[in-house]
Amino acid sequence: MSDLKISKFNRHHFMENYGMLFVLVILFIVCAIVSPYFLKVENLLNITRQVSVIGIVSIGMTFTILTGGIDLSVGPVLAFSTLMIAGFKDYGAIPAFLLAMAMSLLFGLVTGTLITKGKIQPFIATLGMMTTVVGIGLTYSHGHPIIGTPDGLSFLGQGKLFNTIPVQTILFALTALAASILLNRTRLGRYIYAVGGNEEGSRLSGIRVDRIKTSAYVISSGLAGFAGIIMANHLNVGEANLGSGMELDAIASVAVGGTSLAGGRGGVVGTVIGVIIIGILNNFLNLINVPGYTQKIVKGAIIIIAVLAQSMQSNRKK
Amino acid sequence: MSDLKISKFNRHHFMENYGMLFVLVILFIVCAIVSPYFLKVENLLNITRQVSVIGIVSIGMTFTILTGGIDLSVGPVLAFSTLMIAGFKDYGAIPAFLLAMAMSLLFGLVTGTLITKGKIQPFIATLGMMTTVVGIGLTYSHGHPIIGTPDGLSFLGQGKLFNTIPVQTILFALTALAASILLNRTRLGRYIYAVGGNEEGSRLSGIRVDRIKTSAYVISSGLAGFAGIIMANHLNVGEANLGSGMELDAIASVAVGGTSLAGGRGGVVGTVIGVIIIGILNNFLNLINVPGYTQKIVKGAIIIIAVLAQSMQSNRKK
Amino acid sequence: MSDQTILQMKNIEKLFPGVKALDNVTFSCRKGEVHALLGENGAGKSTLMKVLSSAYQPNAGEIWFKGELFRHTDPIAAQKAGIGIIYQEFNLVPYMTVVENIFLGREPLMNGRLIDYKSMRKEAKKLLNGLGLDLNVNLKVQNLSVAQQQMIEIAKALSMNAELIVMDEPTATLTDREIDFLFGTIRSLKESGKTIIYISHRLEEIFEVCDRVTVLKDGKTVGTEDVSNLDKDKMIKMMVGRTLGEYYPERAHVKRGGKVLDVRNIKRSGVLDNVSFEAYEGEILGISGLVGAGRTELARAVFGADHIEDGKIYLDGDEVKINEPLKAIKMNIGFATEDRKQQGLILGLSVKKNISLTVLDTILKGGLIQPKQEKELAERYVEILKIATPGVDAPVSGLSGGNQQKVVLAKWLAKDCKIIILDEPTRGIDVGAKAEIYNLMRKLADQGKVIIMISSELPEIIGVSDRILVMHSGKITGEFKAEEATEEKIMKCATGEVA
Amino acid sequence: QQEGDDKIIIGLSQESLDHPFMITQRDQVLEAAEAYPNIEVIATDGQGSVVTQVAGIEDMLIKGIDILLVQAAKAEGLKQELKKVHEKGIPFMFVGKPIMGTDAITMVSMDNYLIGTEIGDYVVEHLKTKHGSVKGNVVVIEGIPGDETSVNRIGGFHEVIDKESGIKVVAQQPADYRRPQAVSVMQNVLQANPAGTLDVVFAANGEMALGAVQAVKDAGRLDEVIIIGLDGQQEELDAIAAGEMSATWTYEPCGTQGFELAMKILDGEAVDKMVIPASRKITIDNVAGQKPAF
Ligand SMILES: Nc1ncnc2c1ncn2[C@@H]1O[C@H](COP(=O)(O)OP(=O)(O)OP(=O)(O)O)[C@@H](O)[C@H]1O
Ligand SMILES: Nc1ncnc2c1ncn2[C@@H]1O[C@H](COP(=O)(O)OP(=O)(O)OP(=O)(O)O)[C@@H](O)[C@H]1O
Ligand SMILES: [Mg+2]
Ligand SMILES: [Mg+2]
Repeated sequence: MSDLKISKFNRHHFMENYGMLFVLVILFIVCAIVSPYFLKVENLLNITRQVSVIGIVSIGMTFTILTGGIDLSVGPVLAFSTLMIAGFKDYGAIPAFLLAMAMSLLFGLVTGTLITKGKIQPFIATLGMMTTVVGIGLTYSHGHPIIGTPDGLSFLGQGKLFNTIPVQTILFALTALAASILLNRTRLGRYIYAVGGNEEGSRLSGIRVDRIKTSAYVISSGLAGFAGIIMANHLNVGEANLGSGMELDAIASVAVGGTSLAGGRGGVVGTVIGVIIIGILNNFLNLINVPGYTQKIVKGAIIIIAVLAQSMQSNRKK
Repeated sequence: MSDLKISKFNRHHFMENYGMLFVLVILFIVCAIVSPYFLKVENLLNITRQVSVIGIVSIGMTFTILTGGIDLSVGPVLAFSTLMIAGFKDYGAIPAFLLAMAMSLLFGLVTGTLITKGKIQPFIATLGMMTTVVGIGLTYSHGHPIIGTPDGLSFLGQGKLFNTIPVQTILFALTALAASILLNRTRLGRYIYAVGGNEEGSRLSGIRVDRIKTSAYVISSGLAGFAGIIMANHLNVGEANLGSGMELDAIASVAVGGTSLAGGRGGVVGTVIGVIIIGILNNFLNLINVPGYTQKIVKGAIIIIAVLAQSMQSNRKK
Repeated sequence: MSDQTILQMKNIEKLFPGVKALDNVTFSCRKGEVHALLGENGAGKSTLMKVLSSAYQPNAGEIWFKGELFRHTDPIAAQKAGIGIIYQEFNLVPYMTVVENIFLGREPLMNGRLIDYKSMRKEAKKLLNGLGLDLNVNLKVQNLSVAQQQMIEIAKALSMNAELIVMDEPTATLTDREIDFLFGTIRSLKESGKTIIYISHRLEEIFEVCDRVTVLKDGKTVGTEDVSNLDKDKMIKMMVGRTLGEYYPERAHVKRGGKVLDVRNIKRSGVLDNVSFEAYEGEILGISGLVGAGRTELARAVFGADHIEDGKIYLDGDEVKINEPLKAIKMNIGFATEDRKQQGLILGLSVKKNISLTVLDTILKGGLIQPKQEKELAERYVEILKIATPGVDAPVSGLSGGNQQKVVLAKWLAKDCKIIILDEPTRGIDVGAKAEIYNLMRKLADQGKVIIMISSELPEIIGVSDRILVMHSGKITGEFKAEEATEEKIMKCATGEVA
Repeated sequence: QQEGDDKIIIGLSQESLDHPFMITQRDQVLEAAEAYPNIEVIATDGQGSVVTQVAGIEDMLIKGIDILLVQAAKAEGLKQELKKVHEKGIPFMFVGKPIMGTDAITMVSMDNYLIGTEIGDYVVEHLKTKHGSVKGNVVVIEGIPGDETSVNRIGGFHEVIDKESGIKVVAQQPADYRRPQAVSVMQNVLQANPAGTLDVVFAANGEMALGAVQAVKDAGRLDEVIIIGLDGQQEELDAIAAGEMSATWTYEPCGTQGFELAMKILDGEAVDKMVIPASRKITIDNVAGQKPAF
């Protein structure tokens, strides 16, 4: 009987982690059958490129959501980072890069501090930051786009390894790998899960809850800033409104990837799958020329259906 | 000692409910001093009119937030309601009104069902609904505004009582009153608090949690739809995007009004105060002609400061 | 007492993923009796009661109540049918008032629409007075102590006027005075013809109030007996399948060592009033007292979980500032909280990850957690404490209350603390496990550790401790050597009769 | 595929589809294409984000298009992608919103800045007639702060009126292109500027102009100020006919012209580098019989 218990348990464990992978595979097969263009290598590489920026932002979002929070300010932080890269291009690649990262991390620190020391709910703190950072960006740029990026950074946005694999894709993969190790194999990662699961319990276990939560926001902002650097170099421009709407896309990806918005459960692998599902869907709807309004309906429905499927699955155990 | 405890308790209770009223009064005084136009009766009446639509939406939002949920779909539902009013104007005032309300309530029912039966987290369910409903609205209207509203309804948006008090203001006040009675004096209202405070405990106390939660989303959607009817009659138009961004404004108002996003604590009085604070702020920024970029910074900062002030206050008790 | 059967649960089966919590359980009650339901942790008692109240739907079986087949729908149907239940876990709404909580789901209405607060308050006051509780009914529940909350739960169940009342470990958080009131209430309920199902791990209580006993083991019914035919040993044998030898471990052979912890005049307004005490190497220091005496607050203050306004703490003679739990843990102080779900465990994480949480630094290599070492660590403690779990990767939320408590203990054992504070370490734990935990505490003390045990069970305090402190309203009002302590003496200090 | 080589695919990449302007543009292109059985139009919707728009273009390239029509969103951000399109040898052109400095074969678009200056001239003229000399108080309602369209429309306007020392901009406030916001902003501005002190309201789009009309009408101050919009949507025309709005300039979606130019390019004909259709200035004098821009 004991054996039975364990095998059942593991199956459940498996489904929790890989259920969405199954959805992804199905979606992949359907797309491949319906559209002759879908399986072209170039198209598949394109998809990985297209999801890279939002993917990196979503990985950052995963951290804050795992702590039981949320980060609505990722879009503006990303946009601000593009402004820094474009605005300081004349100072050279490395200074511009460092400045963009430093500002992003700083925004994350402010957000984290508001949440932990100021005891403001993450939704509200980051909502406030969202508006504020857009305002700062607009003030800095006088509302105009800033054209051009530093020499020597453009490979981040435009480069291709062996002339085929986009550098963006590689950066996304590396970010996912690093985040996954961080979450699963380090203390910080474990503590992020613990804090998201039970804050008071974590505190009484000797975890500096405030520091862990702040770290999550710093990571989230930092990755948004990094994504902004990539985007600026891809588009060759910095603009204060570039990231608008990105927070909801990122949150949707994280949720579709099976991370619970209540915190404490989920992970980066899920988020990557969620991002790719949404990316494939966008690509597919374009390939089969579905009109814009309908795309909205389909996307809204898909988010609901994907999450519904997960919840059905985890309810079967009851 | 027992007496001491009670008096302490009451002071805290008072601050919890009226702390934001204090902020409102301060803001009011500052505005009155800085701008000579602020205190004009007409201006004050204008403010009450301007906040009516977002106020009614925020009251609805209060219900979902009290259950521990959130409703991101209020903007699209409101917009869809304007489309119904404008699109069915030829069928007469009452049919158009009923249809707009019926569709809104239906959306709420779908959302509530997804959340309760589908066990989807409210953020995600309503995020999906948000996109879907905009898509449906755009499809219905082919993306164009529909001009005109039914004869006989325009007083809802444009009428004035005794030629001074806007009907919108009165509708807002009545909605607040009704919501307050509903929340504080009826079983449904108390159950909304109970479910938000302890869902499992409520269920075991015999509360039909699913039904209560669904009711909250139906109320939220219904009030968004009602607000949409008012707006359509005010602007004489229906449009699929009229409500965009409204969800965040409403959530900010609810939070500034002291309702906890974690559910179970807060109320309509706070929300009304929150709405008015933000309304006065908008009015004031216009009156003293603060430039657009700066407005964003100020608004973001004010949300943070207001909520920070609350959290400071409630932390003092610890 | 009539022989009329009021409740019959037949062939009940309940499956959870990987666990058959109830396996063909049959259980019946007579009208007007107090029927004890006993069993080890995880035997399925709470689950059976949740099936009865329709909080869970059984996978098989039927329930007959008052001669009718009872259709399982939802808790409200059970309530309406006349089944009231006090659940093992708290089910109050923290932000609502006492009166609202008592009548939650059954508020009286005026004119059929609005809630009638006035009569609700009147009724609530009456109920609470009947339980010996003098409390402002407009207080929010979150401001009450755990014990007060338990009393509210009891009041709530009583207010339902149910014919059958289930009490799932109602006394676990209570001290003797409240327990006396509760037993008085139980007896008068019984006199008025109500039936009560009573679950407790405190066997003395069974003899005091119960008529019959049904024992569950591993989700199966062992049997039903009249209490008059049983003694404690027989009862234990039914529960664990064997007799237990000495329940409490032998006292220390080792003489206590030097002073390790010295707490001087710590103060926290409203809860701690100039408390001083010390603790020595190799001793088990018991802290007894009535509900709300401030024992938990004292432990939290020493552990750095709450801010203290005044006073000093010395460790091995040096003054230390402990302003957060991490500091305490670094100084080798561990604290197993009384409320395991809210404070002791991360319910969403696995058994393994809960155990390793305080000792991650010992299984790091190059900054990375070593999965193999982590697993071994967890498995070691699962074995030492005999934690019943499908595996160390199973979520801790699926474990029974007692096994969850063992995981909390495992966490602090893994940390190898010098001072371990245990707040109600055996609350809700079955006799077998209790004896194991006592033995473990003794073993740790013999190894030279300092064990501080807060407990509301007088026999336990007297049976296990080497030295006993008694608290009353934020002050220490008595200190006894184990040999001198009696229940009477302790109670006198606990009620503040002697200072 | 079996249609063979004579099948021509035209790609239309739009920044978004949630505005009548874009929708009309798309409809114009689709409608014009109906006359040609061998032409297929695929359209992608950037949903307001340049990233999505870029992805849409990539997806169309995968399917293989013969020419690309672009309505640019966050204009500068598209440049890089368009360079790639050019490198692939696929001709592209702009409809509706140009970007300078690309390899576009042509662009057919209204010029926001230019229209802004025309409106400025109109305002100067109006104030001169009203007060005898060029003086007066002007209110400007912006779109989304920082949005390029709004910045250009208002920039052109400022270029003209800033030269006139008698003209004072008493309020310049954002209303995010939205009508409800514009009503509130205008009401508040009316409060800060008592009756008799305002002369002109210029809103950076039609929706906001209509919101301003609503607020001014509610305040009973229609006699005092003239309201000017920029878009030329149906309701603006109605408002002008009703005497509530003074003027509007049409902002044509250029879908039809765009399609015609695309056909010429595909036929190998030479086309102008830049085509700027005239904006129709609509006032009470010519409103009768005018078609809305979208
Ligand atoms: N919600 C649940 N999900 C999964 N397993 C559960 C759940 N609730 C109970 N169980 C399992 O069912 C079994 C019986 O648990 P139950 O809580 O009924 O025991 P109990 O006799 O009340 O124990 P205790 O004395 O510790 O309270 C245990 O093995 C437990 O792990
Ligand atoms: N969160 C709280 N807010 C306000 N007062 C509290 C709170 N928690 C406890 N108290 C009060 O502090 C005092 C001490 O409570 P504490 O829980 O420490 O008692 P205890 O002796 O540990 O009792 P037990 O653990 O048996 O409930 C009581 O008067 C209690 O009402
Ligand atoms: Mg139990
Ligand atoms: Mg305690």
